[in-house]
Amino acid sequence: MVKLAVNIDKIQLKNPVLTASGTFGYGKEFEDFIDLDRLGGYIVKGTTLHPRQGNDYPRMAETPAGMLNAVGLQNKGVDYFIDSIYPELTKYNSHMIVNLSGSTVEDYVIAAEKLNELEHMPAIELNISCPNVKEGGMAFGVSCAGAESVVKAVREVYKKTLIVKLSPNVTDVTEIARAVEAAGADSVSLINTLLGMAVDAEKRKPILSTVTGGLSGPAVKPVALRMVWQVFNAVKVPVIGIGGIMNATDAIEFMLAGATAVELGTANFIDPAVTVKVVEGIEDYMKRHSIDDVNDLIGALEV
Amino acid sequence: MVKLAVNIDKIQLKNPVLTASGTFGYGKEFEDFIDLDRLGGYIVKGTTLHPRQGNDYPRMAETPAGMLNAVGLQNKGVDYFIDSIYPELTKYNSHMIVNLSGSTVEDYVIAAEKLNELEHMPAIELNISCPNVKEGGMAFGVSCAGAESVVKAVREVYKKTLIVKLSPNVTDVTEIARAVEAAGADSVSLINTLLGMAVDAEKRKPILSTVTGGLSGPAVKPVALRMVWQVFNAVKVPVIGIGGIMNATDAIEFMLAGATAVELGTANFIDPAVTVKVVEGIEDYMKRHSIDDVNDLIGALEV
Amino acid sequence: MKKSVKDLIILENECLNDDSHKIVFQAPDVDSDILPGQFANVLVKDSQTTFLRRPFSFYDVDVDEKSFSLIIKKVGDGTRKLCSVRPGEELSVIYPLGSGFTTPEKDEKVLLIGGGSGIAPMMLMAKKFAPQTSNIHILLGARSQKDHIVLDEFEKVGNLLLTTEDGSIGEKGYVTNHSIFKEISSFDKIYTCGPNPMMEAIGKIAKDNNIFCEVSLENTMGCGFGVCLCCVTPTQEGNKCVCTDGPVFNINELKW
Amino acid sequence: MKKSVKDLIILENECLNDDSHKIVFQAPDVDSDILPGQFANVLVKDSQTTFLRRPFSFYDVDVDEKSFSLIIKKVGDGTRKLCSVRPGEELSVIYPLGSGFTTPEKDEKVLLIGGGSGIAPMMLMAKKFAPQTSNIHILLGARSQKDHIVLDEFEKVGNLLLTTEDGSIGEKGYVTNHSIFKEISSFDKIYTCGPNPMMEAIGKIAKDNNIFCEVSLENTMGCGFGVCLCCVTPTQEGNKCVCTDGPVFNINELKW
Ligand SMILES: Cc1cc2nc3c(=O)[nH]c(=O)nc-3n(C[C@H](O)[C@H](O)[C@H](O)COP(=O)(O)OP(=O)(O)OC[C@H]3O[C@@H](n4cnc5c(N)ncnc54)[C@H](O)[C@@H]3O)c2cc1C
Ligand SMILES: Cc1cc2nc3c(=O)[nH]c(=O)nc-3n(C[C@H](O)[C@H](O)[C@H](O)COP(=O)(O)OP(=O)(O)OC[C@H]3O[C@@H](n4cnc5c(N)ncnc54)[C@H](O)[C@@H]3O)c2cc1C
Ligand SMILES: Cc1cc2nc3c(=O)[nH]c(=O)nc-3n(C[C@H](O)[C@H](O)[C@H](O)COP(=O)(O)O)c2cc1C
Ligand SMILES: Cc1cc2nc3c(=O)[nH]c(=O)nc-3n(C[C@H](O)[C@H](O)[C@H](O)COP(=O)(O)O)c2cc1C
Ligand code: FES
Ligand code: FES
Repeated sequence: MVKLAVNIDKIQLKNPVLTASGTFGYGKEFEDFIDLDRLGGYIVKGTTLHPRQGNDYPRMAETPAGMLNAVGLQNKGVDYFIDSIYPELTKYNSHMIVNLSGSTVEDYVIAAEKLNELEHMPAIELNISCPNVKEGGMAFGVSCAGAESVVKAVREVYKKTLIVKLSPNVTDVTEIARAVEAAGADSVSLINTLLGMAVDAEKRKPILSTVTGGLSGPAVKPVALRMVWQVFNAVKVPVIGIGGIMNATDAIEFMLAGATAVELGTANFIDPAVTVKVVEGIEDYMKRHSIDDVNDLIGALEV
Repeated sequence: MVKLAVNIDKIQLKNPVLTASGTFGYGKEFEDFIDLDRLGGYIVKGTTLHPRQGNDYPRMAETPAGMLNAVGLQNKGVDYFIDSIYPELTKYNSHMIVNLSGSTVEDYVIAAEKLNELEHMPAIELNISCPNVKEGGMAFGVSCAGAESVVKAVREVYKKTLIVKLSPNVTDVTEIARAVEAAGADSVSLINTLLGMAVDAEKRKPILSTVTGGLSGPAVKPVALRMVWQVFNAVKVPVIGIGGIMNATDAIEFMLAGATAVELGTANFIDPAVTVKVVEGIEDYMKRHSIDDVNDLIGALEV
Repeated sequence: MKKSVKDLIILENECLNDDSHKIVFQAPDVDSDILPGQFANVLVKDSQTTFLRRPFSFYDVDVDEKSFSLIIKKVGDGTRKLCSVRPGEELSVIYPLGSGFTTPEKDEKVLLIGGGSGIAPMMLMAKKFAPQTSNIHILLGARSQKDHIVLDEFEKVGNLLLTTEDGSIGEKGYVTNHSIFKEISSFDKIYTCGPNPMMEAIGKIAKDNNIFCEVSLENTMGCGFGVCLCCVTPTQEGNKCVCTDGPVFNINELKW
Repeated sequence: MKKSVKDLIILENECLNDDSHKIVFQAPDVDSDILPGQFANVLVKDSQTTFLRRPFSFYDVDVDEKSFSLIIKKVGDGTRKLCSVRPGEELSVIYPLGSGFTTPEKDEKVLLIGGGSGIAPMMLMAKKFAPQTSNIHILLGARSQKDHIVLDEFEKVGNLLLTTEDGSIGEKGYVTNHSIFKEISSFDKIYTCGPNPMMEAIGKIAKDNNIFCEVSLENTMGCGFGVCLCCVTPTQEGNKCVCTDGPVFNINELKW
């Protein structure tokens, strides 16, 4: 038997496969397709203090080997999550993690305080990198000062594992990573979506109602791998790799580049059973390469 | 007859289709495939003051809908270009433009002075965004101060049309665009490649000898379109759109987003006759949409 | 019936006209739970331009033969590619997805209106309820006679009415110009699927005449099963997902 | 012959063994200028994983029939896809590319050595010069008997020698273990194509014995016609492009 468990701060994940926020609903939408308990954990929908309607349709555009989205954090707010969703999710024993967004530092803090009380939720992922909302969101994630201010404030009230999700839309991602580590993050996850745009040449209009949106899928994988590698070499906290992971080989590439765990996003849309296949594929790879402990893959790239 | 001519500063291009540096050799390599005189112009290989051997093999990795390269500006230097290449190229009547790189401001300036003397070369494209060289290159292009310093210095000695090629590896591309415009650029072209990485999971090694390299091809098109649109709305000088353009529809999308002309790069590898097909495709589109003047497409996106 | 993602064998690919194909899938687990209006989300293999799945309404479900069929109209790279599939090949399908049309009562007079590729769910609707009622009227609109497909199939399951924009078959004009609308108040329920402008016009008539009306929307989809929130339509209760809250909506729910 | 990019009709796709196919292209403009060692760069259509073209050496050129053939070994998605092409379909090909092997003199004793997919250019080489000399020796190496393909074709054009790693046919061992190397100094010229370690070993022997030796490299390529500078190999005169300065190099040019 190969050992698949990895640690993110105080949390032990039974394997390195997580799901990316905004692509996995609340998890329960996948019940028909997979056994959620096979996953290392699942990160649910981006949640904000107050309910949000999100952006207007169209919110999606297909692009070469990827897609743009401009959902804009549609969700019913943190109280609704706590009262109506959370209790249902406690039946799964895989770790549930919520992704938290906000427009102001205060919003983040109030919501984080509430989430701190949830016994069966060992961590939050702080989204300081959403490119699809006018206020807050990415604005925090693209400067060291902005990132630091949110993370510091949330750290004060949130006592469990604090994962901070980084934006790729920056000149130097290692700067931001170091800033959030210094501000108290227990782990960093990256990348969120790359800011992009799609045009309908026939209609001479942007495809998205918001003109620009966030690019995800295999197209972004090279950029994501590079940033994971850079950040792995810049910080001490565990790195979670995200961006265009479609299969076990992709996941292993991220681990070799320094990721302790990975999140699968867009891949879930193409194959809702992909996460479990990736867990199995990592196991296969380890057997073929005679690797007993998945931790031996982390950052094992020979350069 | 539809009118295809566009102006970049003082230069009139017979149509908006150019080629991207580093993907079109010196042009003459395409003689068997196309009539170079059908193009709006062609931008030749990245040239530096001194000869460069470039990076070690492997310099290339295929990625989803794109490729990474780490050529590292292999070239025989500006004097060789002037003495041995330039005279041969004067036989074509399409505009020839050289792409100029450097490790120091001084290097840029000395080379630009030499290029200023070439009668049949109406412009240079200043590459301040090459991600594949250790010194200079992208370093200049990712800060306003760096970009400004090179452009100002070159502007002093280079009297013809000065196009500055921008890096997409920045937090805010409009800042850099404004800085180079203020420093005297007559036009900006974007994007150069996105910094990325590829890993061989089986060998547990990076694929490129340099670990990271520059991502190009359709994968980057959404990011490129977004940046062209942002820069078009930020500067007054003409914008040249680059990034993943594979056909006429893509070219038109860039023009609608604000590009006065476009450069085709990686597409030339897949189809060495693609540039002429794009010229024809733009003409077709204009006829179908009853557009007489291609200039009417520039920035015509209805938002 | 549980949702699943499966590789299904293609049993048949019948070309219906220049644009449209009927494709029959072997589906060992189909049962009679599948409702008209529900859809399948099909993966386009081996395409450089088609990354996401493509949704299609069930046209027919054969519980005995364990198969279902879709009608696919070629509008872009994905549908073109799907229409070239050969019997014996496999396609990955997620199904059944979405909500269905509500069931009309036995004695109700029902009008089914289909336009373009929106005719598909109307067939399953008519087939499901034909045994219970003789009062099904089916109105199909198209540009021209050659665009009207599977008419003989529709004739078997209801009273068939046609319009064409060029008058080459049926009444001339859009579906909403059809003379049946003169007696629209005699209908109890209208079900429709087709281009949005058509459905909006029908919705307006239904509202004006206080007739129950359900429409099936065709918003572009990221996932098809309620997790990406890309397919939303504004409703009286805020944005709702077309793929899970719909594709079928009562017109009173929508902001039309 | 001018280089061109063309959609060529596939005339034949012959499966040679589990891994390799011979694919015959109709090519109206082929002429006898095409040299052994030159290659064609083939576009893989309809693949989500294969973006760039794939280069293959000419295996045979039939100037009368206006066709050429390639031998393609399945090693990844691109080659797998190409091996599934059907006669009548078209593939986009850029050809002819690269430099060829130099022509041996009439009376010279020549050894052609092929390993793996590197056997392809050796066939064209042998065919071109077989009429002029009886002194062609062809040494082919593979893992096992089943990996040796088109042996009957090679027998027609020279004195065929074989090795296998498992000894199932020919001499046991690598090509460089073959007994012919005992008399290597009797050869005037060696031409080889195959895995780099094999070619390096051969190159060393050639150098030691002062024998003229050309090798054909298989670096991965971005363009195939000299514009991307991705396929370089270090030479005595600095980095050179395998696609235009090669793929054939004299071993003395290389830094081996
Ligand atoms: C619930 C549902 C049920 C459907 N049922 C059927 C059916 O039974 N039969 C059938 O033929 N089609 C049906 N469709 C539509 C079908 O999904 C699209 O035609 C298909 O996805 C287009 O794929 P493509 O790759 O060929 O086109 P693309 O290349 O993606 O697009 C081609 C053109 O069509 C437009 N387009 C694509 N999808 C849509 C859309 N959903 N709404 C508006 N414009 C669009 C694009 O903007 C573009 O201009 C249904 C859609 C939905 C959401
Ligand atoms: C000038 C030239 C002539 C060639 N002639 C022939 C020929 O006649 N017959 C033939 O079968 N093949 C030939 N090849 C090799 C052939 O081009 C590759 O096998 C093919 O490109 C692989 O494509 P793929 O998509 O199947 O594999 P990929 O999925 O791209 O790669 C699969 C595996 O093979 C490795 N690989 C791919 N290409 C190369 C390479 N060029 N060098 C080393 N490793 C590689 C990859 O690293 C990967 O591990 C030639 C190559 C060159 C450059
Ligand atoms: C439709 C959609 C919605 C998303 N919503 C969120 C979100 O609410 N919060 C967040 O941090 N990231 C969100 N993301 C980003 C993903 O979590 C992930 O970082 C990104 O998609 C890259 O991974 P991928 O290429 O595997 O999809 C969303 C992505 C998509 C495609
Ligand atoms: C192999 C290769 C070499 C390149 N060399 C240069 C260069 O020397 N100078 C430069 O400014 N850009 C260079 N580029 C970047 C391209 O000019 C272009 O900006 C980029 O590839 C994006 O366009 P594309 O997606 O159409 O290829 C190179 C790109 C490739 C793929
Ligand atoms: S398509 Fe993803 S939620 Fe409806
Ligand atoms: S493959 Fe592009 S230069 Fe050789």
